[in-house]
Amino acid sequence: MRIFIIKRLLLGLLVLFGVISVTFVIVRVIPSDPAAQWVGPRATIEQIEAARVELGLNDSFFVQYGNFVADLAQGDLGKSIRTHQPVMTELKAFLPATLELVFLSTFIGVFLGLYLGVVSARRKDQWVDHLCRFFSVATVSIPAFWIGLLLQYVFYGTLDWLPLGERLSMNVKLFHEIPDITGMLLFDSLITWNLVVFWDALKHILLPGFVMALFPIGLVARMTRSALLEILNEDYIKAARSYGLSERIIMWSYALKNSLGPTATVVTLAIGYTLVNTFLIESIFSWPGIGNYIASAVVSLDYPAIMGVTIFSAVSYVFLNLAADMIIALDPQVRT
Amino acid sequence: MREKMLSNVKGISSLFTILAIAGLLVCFSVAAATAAEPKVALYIQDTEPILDWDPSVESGGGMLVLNNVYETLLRYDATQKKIIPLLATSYTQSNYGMTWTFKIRKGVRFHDGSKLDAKAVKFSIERTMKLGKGMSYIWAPVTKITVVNKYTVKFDLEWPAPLDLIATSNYAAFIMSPKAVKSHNQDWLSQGNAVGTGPYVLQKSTMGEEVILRAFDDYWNGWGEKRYDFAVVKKIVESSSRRQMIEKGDASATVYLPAEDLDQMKSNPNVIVNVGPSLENTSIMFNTQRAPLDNKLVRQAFAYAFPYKKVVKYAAGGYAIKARGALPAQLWGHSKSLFQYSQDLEKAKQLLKQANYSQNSRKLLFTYVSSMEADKKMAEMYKSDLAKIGVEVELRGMPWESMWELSKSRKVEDRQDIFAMLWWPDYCDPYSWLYNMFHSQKEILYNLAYWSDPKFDKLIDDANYEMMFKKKKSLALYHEAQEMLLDESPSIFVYDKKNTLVTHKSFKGFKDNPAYPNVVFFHETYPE
Amino acid sequence: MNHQVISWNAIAPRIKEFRETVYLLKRNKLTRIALLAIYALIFIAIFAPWLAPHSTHIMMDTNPQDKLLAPCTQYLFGTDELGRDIFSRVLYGTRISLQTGLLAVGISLLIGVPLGAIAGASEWYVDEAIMRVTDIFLSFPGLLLAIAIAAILGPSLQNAMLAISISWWPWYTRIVRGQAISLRERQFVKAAKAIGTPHYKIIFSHIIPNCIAPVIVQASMDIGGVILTIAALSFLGLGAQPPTPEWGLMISTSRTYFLSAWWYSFFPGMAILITVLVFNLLGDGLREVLDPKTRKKQ
Amino acid sequence: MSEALLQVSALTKHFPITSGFFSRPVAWVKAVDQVNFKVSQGETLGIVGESGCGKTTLVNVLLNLIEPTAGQVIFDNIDLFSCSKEELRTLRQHLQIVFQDPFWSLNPRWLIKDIIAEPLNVHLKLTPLERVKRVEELLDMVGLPNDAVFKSPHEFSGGQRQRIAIARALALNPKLLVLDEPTSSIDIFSQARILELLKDLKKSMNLTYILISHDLSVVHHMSDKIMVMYLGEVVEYGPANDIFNRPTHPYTKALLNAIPDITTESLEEISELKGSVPSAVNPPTGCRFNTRCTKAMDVCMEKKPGISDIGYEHTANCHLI
Repeated sequence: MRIFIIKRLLLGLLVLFGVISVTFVIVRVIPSDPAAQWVGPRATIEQIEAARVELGLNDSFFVQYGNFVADLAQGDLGKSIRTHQPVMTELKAFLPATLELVFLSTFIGVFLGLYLGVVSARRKDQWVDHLCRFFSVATVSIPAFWIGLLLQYVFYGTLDWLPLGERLSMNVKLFHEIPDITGMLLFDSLITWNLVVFWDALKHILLPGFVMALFPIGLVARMTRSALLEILNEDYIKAARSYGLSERIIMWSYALKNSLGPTATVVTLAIGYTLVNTFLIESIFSWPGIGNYIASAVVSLDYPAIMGVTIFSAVSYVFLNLAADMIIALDPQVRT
Repeated sequence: MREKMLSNVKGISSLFTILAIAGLLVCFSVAAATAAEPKVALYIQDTEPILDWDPSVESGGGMLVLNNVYETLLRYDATQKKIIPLLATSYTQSNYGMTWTFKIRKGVRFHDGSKLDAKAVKFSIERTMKLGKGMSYIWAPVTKITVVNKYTVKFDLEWPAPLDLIATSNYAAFIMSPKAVKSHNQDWLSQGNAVGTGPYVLQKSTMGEEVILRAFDDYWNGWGEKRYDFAVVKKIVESSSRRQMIEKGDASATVYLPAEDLDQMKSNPNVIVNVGPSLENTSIMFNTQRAPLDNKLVRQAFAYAFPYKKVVKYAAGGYAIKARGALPAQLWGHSKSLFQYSQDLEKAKQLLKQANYSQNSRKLLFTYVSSMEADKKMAEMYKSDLAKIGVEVELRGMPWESMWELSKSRKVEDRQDIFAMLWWPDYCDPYSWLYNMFHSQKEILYNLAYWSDPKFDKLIDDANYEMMFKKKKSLALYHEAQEMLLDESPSIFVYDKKNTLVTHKSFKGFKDNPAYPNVVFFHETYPE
Repeated sequence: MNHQVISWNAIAPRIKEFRETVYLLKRNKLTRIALLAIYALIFIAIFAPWLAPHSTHIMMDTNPQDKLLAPCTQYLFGTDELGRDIFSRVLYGTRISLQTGLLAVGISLLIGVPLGAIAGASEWYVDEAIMRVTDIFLSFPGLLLAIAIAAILGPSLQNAMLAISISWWPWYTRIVRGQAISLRERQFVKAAKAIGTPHYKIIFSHIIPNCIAPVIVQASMDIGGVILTIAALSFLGLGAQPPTPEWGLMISTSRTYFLSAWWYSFFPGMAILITVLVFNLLGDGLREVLDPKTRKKQ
Repeated sequence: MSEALLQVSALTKHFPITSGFFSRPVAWVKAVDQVNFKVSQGETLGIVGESGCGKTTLVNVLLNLIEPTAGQVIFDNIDLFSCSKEELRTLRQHLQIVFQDPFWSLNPRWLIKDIIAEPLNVHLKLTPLERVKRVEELLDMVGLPNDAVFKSPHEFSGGQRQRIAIARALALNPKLLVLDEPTSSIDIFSQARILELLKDLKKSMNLTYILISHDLSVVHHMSDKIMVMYLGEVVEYGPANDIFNRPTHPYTKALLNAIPDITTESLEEISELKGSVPSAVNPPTGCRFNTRCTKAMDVCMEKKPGISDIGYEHTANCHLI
């Protein structure tokens, strides 16, 4: 098992190295002048030339690549062309907000999805099943950015129940002490028992969290349903039925447990998707996370920032894959 | 098994009870907090509040924030067209505009407690010049800065330049505390620190997201009875979000709302739509180096094909005035008697025929900044009108950076044919405007019509020289230069934008100053 | 036996199989509705120019004095910011979305399926090489690719499609490889090898046709996914360029007018939702029908 | 009958069991170990053994579907493992196989005409008409109607499919046909008919067969020679009738005992085979059969038995002899 993990890790590293190299090449191929961007609008030719030297853009391709990889090995992703701040520092600052959102939406997605899937499977081919299936397919078909705008209009503009965006309201941000342990506000405020902050943060995360949860809900529900239907045909379930166990117990404790393997794989897939979805959703909800960061970076072609986020998401993807592999490997049904 | 599930249900319901109680507690505590709450002004805009906190470097979107934290020697009131004293109480020029002497205001303190004096001014300007970043080039004429006495500073210039205007620049002219800057490393300011003399102190800055400013109690100009204790500047990308927030009173001021929203908001008693002139104008640059637009007749035809009225009315939503010449109406050098094109498709067709323009030549590439809705609409309208005279155009919305990069491609064939350009002044001076856009350049920077005409160059060079001495002659020369541009038509001058800043009714005291576009001087404002 | 008879007889069982599949698909109510909807979409896509009530000014004729009119009898879905009929544009958008969706999935299939089959049916080192490249492309956010392509070639619908295809094929490679590995051990593959059938022929005539069922299921769902992604790219300004009536671009533009003209974003949004939905439902139905475990014998 | 069409010498196939990071082999599955035999033109060699005894691996190696660890296979005077790819391809025309499972040995997505024509397409350049003719001819040979050509495999029963598989194998007039358990997964009624068909075909086409089966009665019925395999090794080899009437190795005896309706006096003392074939990963030392042999002696645990000739080309590997 350990060897399996090490092997997968090394393969992951290989893939990462590939991603890094490809990213680097792409960025160099793209016609753009980082130096001109570095000095900002209205710069003079002399200023651009000076920046070119400062950024090492006059070095040969391979020297630049070498420097890039060497810096990367030390955790240095270079400086953002827009803000002139180290990309690493900025990523660190924006990461917790994104993680909080991703975790919450995955959490919502898995629970609602499992529930829907189970209900569907129990009432296969009844109208409840049709409804659940329709709903779960609909959730993966909705353009998230569109539903985000609509929900904002309904819940903020019309009903005024929930805030429009951001993580905290201005008053709370200015006049309350904000706990900062992990950077994930819900978690931090809960363990420091700071209910004002917790409540405020919860209200703010509900809308974006729900919008991002839509996709995982549908994905998990569909997966759970089909996995359950397969399992419910197995002999041991039939045996359990013949013992007179109630349908509910059979479903929740026998069948569901055994469908968790495929579901876990889907969940890791969903997390990956959600992570990419933040690129669209965060800017709509003014959520100060990675997605918002890259959205601005894209608009201004801030390549170090784009590369930083790319490498970050590649790392996450590799780890998610590793996790999925390990879950599958740990699943006694799969391991033979 | 069933028991276990029941206990789960119990657990869930008790969790709900706890949550409900917690919610109540929160409501109480929030209610208690609102009683003695300090006042907060929230300004929301569509881009980052600031990119680089170093006032010598920043030239992006940080004008608003920096002007509240730092101050310049002088400020330009573009509506009155006059210079008002700020950190300098008075100034004199001599030696044909080659020597400038500023009297520095006494009793001004920086945020770190140190006092403003002539040395601080010398230090700040020299630092900006030495770093050579951002808009530091505005100081290019300055050869020497001398501290005459504690509150007098003298600038020696290499060539005559309007140093008073330069000192009002919205970037690169800020005065900072030498004590604070010297006691830290060079990156300290960039990392999000600020020590100026302005009415607000930097409290917290989240890069790219928001800036929180706190009122500076020791501000030299004092405070009125009512004031904003905090000023927050935030990025909210979606215009619909910004509108909803301002209409609900969750925000105090915002900018760049679409014209349709502005029209609707005018009838909303809770918000005030402040419409004022600006120094920004929109123009369209033709690729004069490449067929078919290397032909003056074709360019003129294109200028006649442009739907000026429709663009002003629908693309800019009426929040603009049709341009007359290259310079906006608010800028010195503008002339009311210049020729003005208007749409005439018949004439355009005739000119094309005269130029032997072949109907089925290649599609022309029209680039515009993708985030600018007005430019997009303008492009679509122009495309549909050009189609009427038999010209096919391909539109391409791009980020400014890529669009600019494309326009600077080595090969002329790779460049765009038509380029939508928004321009605003470094400081309120016609020369830098015309120089940047139309003066011959060895390397392309902003002359994106690739226009090069020694006669034109000489005209504006002379006009600039005469400006310090014979303003009338200078004005005439600028007029002539612009007439020349209109005739040659390397570019279409479309409209002067109007500034539209929307404020909530509780946000009082805002005065628009086009020299500092979309800047709110929070010191002037107060809550009601 | 004349030639015509031969070819007809050869096709007949395929048609029979297809009919059977369609019959099984139609037995499920949801899938039947989805199928009907897809027929309708295809019909709209083909006949958009005849169906659109204002075909002259859907693409580029601007008519700004009629801007942002609410839905009425003349403009069923209202008008956009330049006075163009949104109904006509949505109809034309069907054509664009279906075309790009099918093409992008098609290109991905063309790259992904053979690679997967080759990886699954070849020696371990070929397999490893292909799969590592696949992994690299999989862990690469498609967005960056789109940005890069947009930056190099200029943003356009075609380039967005290209970017999506480039980031999409690895999924098919994975699916097909898994299938191919199990097929490799099948006796008919061994038989073909024993006969002396060349390796490439085995891959293309034995392995690929037999792992196509899960690929079809995936592809039918991916058409929806691709349409959604193209819309997202257009939303970010990396896809279709104005005045193309592409749904994502329409939604993106409509953001600005969201509060003054709800219909502008509503109808293109619904169009995307419905299109993606029916392709997903079709995929779901196909999965049940094509899965040998659940395929019911007549 | 003296010229050897197929000569197999010291054929060995070991599969590695890997472990650890660098995939070091920690053990070997000795699927085929030092197997020697030869098949003459026109002869039928039956190979018998329980499942897991290495028959399938042997077939795979014989047809060069996998490479052997050691040893030599000479077919028609050409070494199968050192010849060029081109030679191998032409060789394959003469060396065909019929697989055990007729459900998976035919590509389910192909029509019968394409399945049968596949070898023709690979090796011969025929006009479409010639091809159709040949396919019909072959169908006729295996007793299937002409209209089968445009059907899919799933429209046929197991026995019919096996006929199709045979027709495909015969398409190129092979010299040697390997029959890998041709009847084990079809119904009993069809089994007999298939075997009859195979017998007839052999006669009419002068074929050479290698018949592999776990069923000694099938093999006896068909073969001239029989080779009994156990755990990758040959334990007994000899003329069919001789093996059947005079089994020497306890394992052969046990296999014979498993056939109902057969009583040979020499089998009396042998009870049924108990347990299953031990793992080939670490086969028992000494005689590999010692774990299941009722007559196992001490020497069987330590020493590998050598080949003992019992006469009439009959050999056995057992310490008892």
